Amino acid sequence: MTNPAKARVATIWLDGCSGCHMSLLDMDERLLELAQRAEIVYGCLVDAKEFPDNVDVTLVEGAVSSEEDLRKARVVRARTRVLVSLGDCAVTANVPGMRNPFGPGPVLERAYLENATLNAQVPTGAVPALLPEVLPVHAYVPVDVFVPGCPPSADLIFSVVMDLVEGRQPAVEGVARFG
Amino acid sequence: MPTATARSLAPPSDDKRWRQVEVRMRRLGHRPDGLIEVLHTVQELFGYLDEDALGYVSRSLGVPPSKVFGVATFYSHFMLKPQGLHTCVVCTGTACYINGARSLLAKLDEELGLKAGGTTPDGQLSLLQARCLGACSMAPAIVVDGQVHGRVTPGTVLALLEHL
Amino acid sequence: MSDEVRTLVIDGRDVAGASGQSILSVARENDIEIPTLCHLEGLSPVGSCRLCMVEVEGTSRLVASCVTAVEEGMRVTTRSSRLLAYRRRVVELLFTERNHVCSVCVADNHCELQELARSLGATHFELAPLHPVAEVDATHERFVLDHNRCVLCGRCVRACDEIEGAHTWDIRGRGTTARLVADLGVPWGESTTCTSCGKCVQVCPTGALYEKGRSVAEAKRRRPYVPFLVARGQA
Amino acid sequence: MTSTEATEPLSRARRRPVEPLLPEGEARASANVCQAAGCLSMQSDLVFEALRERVVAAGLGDVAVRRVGCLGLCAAGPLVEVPERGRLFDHVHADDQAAMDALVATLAGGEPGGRETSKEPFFSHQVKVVLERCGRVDPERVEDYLATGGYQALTQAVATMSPEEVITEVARSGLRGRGGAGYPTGLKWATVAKATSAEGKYVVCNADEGDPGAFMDRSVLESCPQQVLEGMAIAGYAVGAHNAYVYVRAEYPLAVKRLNSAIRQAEREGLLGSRVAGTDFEFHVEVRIGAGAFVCGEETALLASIQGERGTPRPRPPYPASRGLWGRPTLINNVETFANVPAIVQRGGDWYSSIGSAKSKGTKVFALAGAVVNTGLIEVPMGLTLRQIVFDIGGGLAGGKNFKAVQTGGPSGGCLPEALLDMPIDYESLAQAGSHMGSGGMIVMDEATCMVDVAKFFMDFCREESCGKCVPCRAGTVQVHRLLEKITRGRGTREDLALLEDLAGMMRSMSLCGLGQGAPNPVFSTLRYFRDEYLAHVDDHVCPAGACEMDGGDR
Repeated sequence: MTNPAKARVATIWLDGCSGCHMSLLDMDERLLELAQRAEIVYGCLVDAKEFPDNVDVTLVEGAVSSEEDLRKARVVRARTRVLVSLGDCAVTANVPGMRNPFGPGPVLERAYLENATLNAQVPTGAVPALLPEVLPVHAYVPVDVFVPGCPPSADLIFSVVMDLVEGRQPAVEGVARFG
Repeated sequence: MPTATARSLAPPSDDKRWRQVEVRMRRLGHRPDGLIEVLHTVQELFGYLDEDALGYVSRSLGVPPSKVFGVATFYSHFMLKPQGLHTCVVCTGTACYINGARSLLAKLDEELGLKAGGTTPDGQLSLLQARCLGACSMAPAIVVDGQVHGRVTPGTVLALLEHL
Repeated sequence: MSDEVRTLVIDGRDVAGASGQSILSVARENDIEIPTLCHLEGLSPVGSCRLCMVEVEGTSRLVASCVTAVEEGMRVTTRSSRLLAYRRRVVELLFTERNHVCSVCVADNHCELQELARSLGATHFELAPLHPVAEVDATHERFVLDHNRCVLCGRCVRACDEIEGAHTWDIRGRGTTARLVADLGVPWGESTTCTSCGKCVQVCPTGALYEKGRSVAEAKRRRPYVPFLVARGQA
Repeated sequence: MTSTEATEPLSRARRRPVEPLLPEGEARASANVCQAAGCLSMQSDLVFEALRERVVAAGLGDVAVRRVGCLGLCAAGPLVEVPERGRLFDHVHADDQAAMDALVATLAGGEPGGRETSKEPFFSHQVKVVLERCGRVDPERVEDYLATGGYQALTQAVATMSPEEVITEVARSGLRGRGGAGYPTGLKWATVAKATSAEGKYVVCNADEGDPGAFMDRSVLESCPQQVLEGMAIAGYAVGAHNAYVYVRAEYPLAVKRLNSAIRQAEREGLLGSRVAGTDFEFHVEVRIGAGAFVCGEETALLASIQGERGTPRPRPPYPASRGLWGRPTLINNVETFANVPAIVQRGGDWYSSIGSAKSKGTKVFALAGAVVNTGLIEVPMGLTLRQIVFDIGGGLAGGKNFKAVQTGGPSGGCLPEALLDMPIDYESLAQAGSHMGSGGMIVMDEATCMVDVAKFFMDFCREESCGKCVPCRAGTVQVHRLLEKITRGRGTREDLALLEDLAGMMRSMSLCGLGQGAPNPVFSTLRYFRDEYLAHVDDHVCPAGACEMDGGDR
C-alpha cells in the first residue's frame, strides 16, 4: 500500500515524555492536510513492528539514554534520508540529561533502592542498560534538522514537516526556542 | 591611594600570632588594598586561612566578607584548609611536563595514594602542583618543604620524602 | 561626560552620540539592537559576556560595544555572519557550561539567555555539555540561588555593591569552577550582610536567582523595578 | 658628565667594609660561587662555605670567594667561576675533594682546571647587557653593584639629564617591551610622561613571570636586583612618578628576599627614597607578592592585584598609561625591560640600537630548557637564529635524540618546527611564524614529544588559569581542552578537528584579554606545522610519538 507520490514519514520515541508526539497530534485537522502529502510508515501511532527501509523523514523524540536508544538511533539513521531531532530531549538531552552530573548509578539507587518499599533491587534484565551519559541524538548519529522546544509547537512541527516533504529547507532558526 | 576605613579590632583569639598580623595591617595603614599582603601574613603564621581569620581581616580592613573570600579563593597560593606537616610541590611547567612530571605524580598516587591537592590521612604530607617554579633547567623539579630538588625520577621521588 | 557631539556610522546609518557615550548606548538610542547579557543600564559596564562585540572599520580587532566610547567618524558594524557565528558560540558555551534545562526552569519564557539563543538562531549545540554538579541554595527565607542556571554575568554582584551598598555577593574561585558566593562562603540564609532587598533577584537574567514559591516559568521579573535601579545607579 | 660628579653616594659605599670579600680588581683571583635558585637547589651554599674554608686554610689572602647570581649554565650546576683565569668549574659539590683541589690550585695560580669559558660556544655567542653583572656581583651587596658602575646611570640621569632627554635616549635605543608584546618602551614612557595627574603617577615592574618554562626574570632578580631597581628609578624620573611597585610571584621567595634587601640597601645609600642621589627627586619602591595567578601577568589584572583585588583583567582602553593604579597614570614594564635601561642611559641609545636586527634592537634573555644539553640562562643579540641557539649555545639535543620543535612564548606562544630553525629570532619573525617572543622561555622538544599532547598541556594550563570573567576564555578553554583530550585518546573525529579550529578562532577574536586571545596559539601553531600528527590521532588512532595513551573506542 506504499504510495509513491507521498513522502514516507516515521516517528520514533527514545528517552522522552511523549510530549512531542502529543504536540504533533495537536495539529488537529492539519493532520489530514499532512496525510495528503505524507504517509506515516512507522511510529507509536502506526502498527509496524520493524522500522522500515527508505524512510524520507524521521522525527526523533527523546534523548539517547540506554543501549536500546542507541541501537534504535543507529537503525533509524541508516534507514532515513532526513533525520529530524524533535524537541529539547532529542536536541539537548534536556530533562533525561539531568542525571548526567551524578551518573546512572546513584540515580538507579535512588529510584530502586532508597525509595523502594518492597523488594528493593536494581533491575538487571528486561530493561535496557543505561549509558553512562544521556546525550542528544546528534552526539551519536548525524542529524539533519533540529527543532528545539519542550515541546515544539504544533504549528512549528507542521511547518517543518510540510517544508521537508515539499523539499524546502525548514525555517527553524530564530523561530524555535529551547523550553 | 585609598585611605583606611577601618582600625584595630580585637583579634579572634589571644593567640600571639595575631599581634604580628595586626602589626602588618598597621604598617599597611589598614588600607583595603593591603588585603593580599595581609592574607600572605596570616597564611605564613597560621599555615592556612580559616573563617575566623578571614572575618577578622575583613572587619579590620573594612573589606566586605564576600570580597575577602573572593580574593582568598582566586589565588591558588592561599589555602583555606590546614595543610600537612610537610609539603611536596611537583612542578608541572612545560619543561617538567615533557621531562616526566606526570610519572612523578603517578608514582606518588600509586605508592602513597596521594593526589595533587591532597594530604595523607595522618596529616603528615600534602601534595601540591605548581605551574613552573622556574627551575626548568633541572626538570623535572620538586620542592620538599622549601628545598628544590632537580632531575627527580619516579625511582628517586620516594627517597626524597622518606626522611620526613 | 561632556556633551560634545560625536557623529558616526552604525550599520550604514548616520548617528550621533555624546563624547564618552558607549557604542552600545548610541546604537540602542537609534533602535539598533546589539545583544548583551552582562550589561544592565545603571550598573557599571564590565564587558565580560562578549556578546556585544562589534566590528570597527580600520581595526581587525573586535571591540565590546558596552565599554567602547564612540569616536568621530567611526564606522561600526553590529551584524555580520562572523559576529553572528561568534555570538552563537558564546551562547553555546554558556548553555553547555552549567545545567540549563529551560523546560523545567522557573525563568522559562522570561529568560534572557533563552531569548538570546532564539534570536541568534541557535537550534542545537555542537559542544558537549559539561554537566557540572551545581547546588541549589534555598536557605534564604524569601529567595533561592540555583547555581545550575548561573551565567556569572555579575549583575547581582554589581547591583548589590553599587546600588544596595551591601556587597553580599562576590565570585569565588576562578575559571569555569567560579561560583557566586555570599559573605565568607556561607549559605545565603546565613549571610549577615544581605538586606533581603531582592535587587539581585530582579536583575538576574536567568533562573539563577528567584523568589521562593515560583514554579516553572513563573519567575517573571518586575521589570518596572529596573528603571528605578537605573535612577539610583546614576544618582 | 664624568663619573667623578656621581661619586658622592658611591664613595660612601666604598668606605663600607667588604671583608672578607675583596672587591673586583683588588683580588688576584676570585671564585664566584653561583647562588641562584638552580645551583642553590644543588647545595651551592655549602660549596661556598667549603671553598672559603679551603681558601683560608691554603693561606690565599688575596683571593676573593664570593656569592654571585646566575652563571647561566644551570644544567651543569653547582657552578663556580674564576673569571681572572677564564675558567668555569661545573658539578662542584662541597664534599668533592678533587674538585675543591682543582679550584684551589687554579686560584693559587697553578695549573688551571675546569672549562675554558672563552672556548665554550655556550658563552662565546652571548652578548650581555641585562645579565652583564649576573654571576659577577653578590646580589645581596649593593657595594658589589656600585663597584661595577651600578647606579651611575641613575646619578647621571637625575643630575645632568632632563626627563625628556632620558626618554629620547630610551626611544633612540629601539628598546621594546620584553614582557612579550614588544611595545616600544620609549613611546610608552612618553605617553605616561605626558599624562597629567594631580595625585601622582606610578611605576610598576611586572615580575609575575608566569610562563611555564621561563625563568629569566627570576634569575635577574636573584642575581642582580639593583639593576632592575635602577632602571625603575630612571623610569620614574623620566615619567614623573615617585612611587613604584614590583609585583613578584609568590613562587620566587629568593627573588623577593633579595629584592627587599636590595631596596633597603639602596635606600641606605641614598639611591632610592626621598632624595635620590642627593637631588630633589623622590622615588619609593615597594614589593607586592603575587599569590599564584598566571593571569596577573596581564597588566590590568596585575594592577587589580596590587590593589588587593581579584586579578581579573578589564577591557582596554583606557590603558594603564592614562588610567592605571587607583586610576592614575601608570608605567608598567617587565623586569628585563627595566634591566636594560641603565646601560642605555649610560652608553647611549645609539650604542644599544647597534645591537640586534633591523626592527628588534638589543639583546634578549632566554631561558633554554627541555631536551637540550645546555639548559640554562642565555642572553643573545636579537636576530640570532634558532639553530644557533639550540645547537651552538644549547649544545644540541640531549641523549642523541632528534629535534622536533622549539616552543617559545609560553601558553600564548607556538611550536616552531625544524624547517624554521634558520629563522632569525626577533619580534616580527616569531609573530609571522605563529608564535611570539613572549617573555623568553624556549623549550626544546625531541621526537618523543607529541605535539597534540603539548597543545593539550598548554590548554590545560590556560583552563586552570583562566580568571573566569569573560565567557570565551572561561568556557572556551575547557571545551578546547576536552576536544584535545578526546583526540589524544584516539576518539576524535574530523568533525572534532573542525570544531576545534572554529572554537579556537572564536576565542582568539572574542576573549577579553591576552590570556584568552592567546590561548589558542599553541593549537594553531601545532595544527599549522604538525597537522599530520593530529590526523594520525584522528584517522588512524595512533600517536606517532608514542606519548598518548590511546584507548580508541568507537566514538
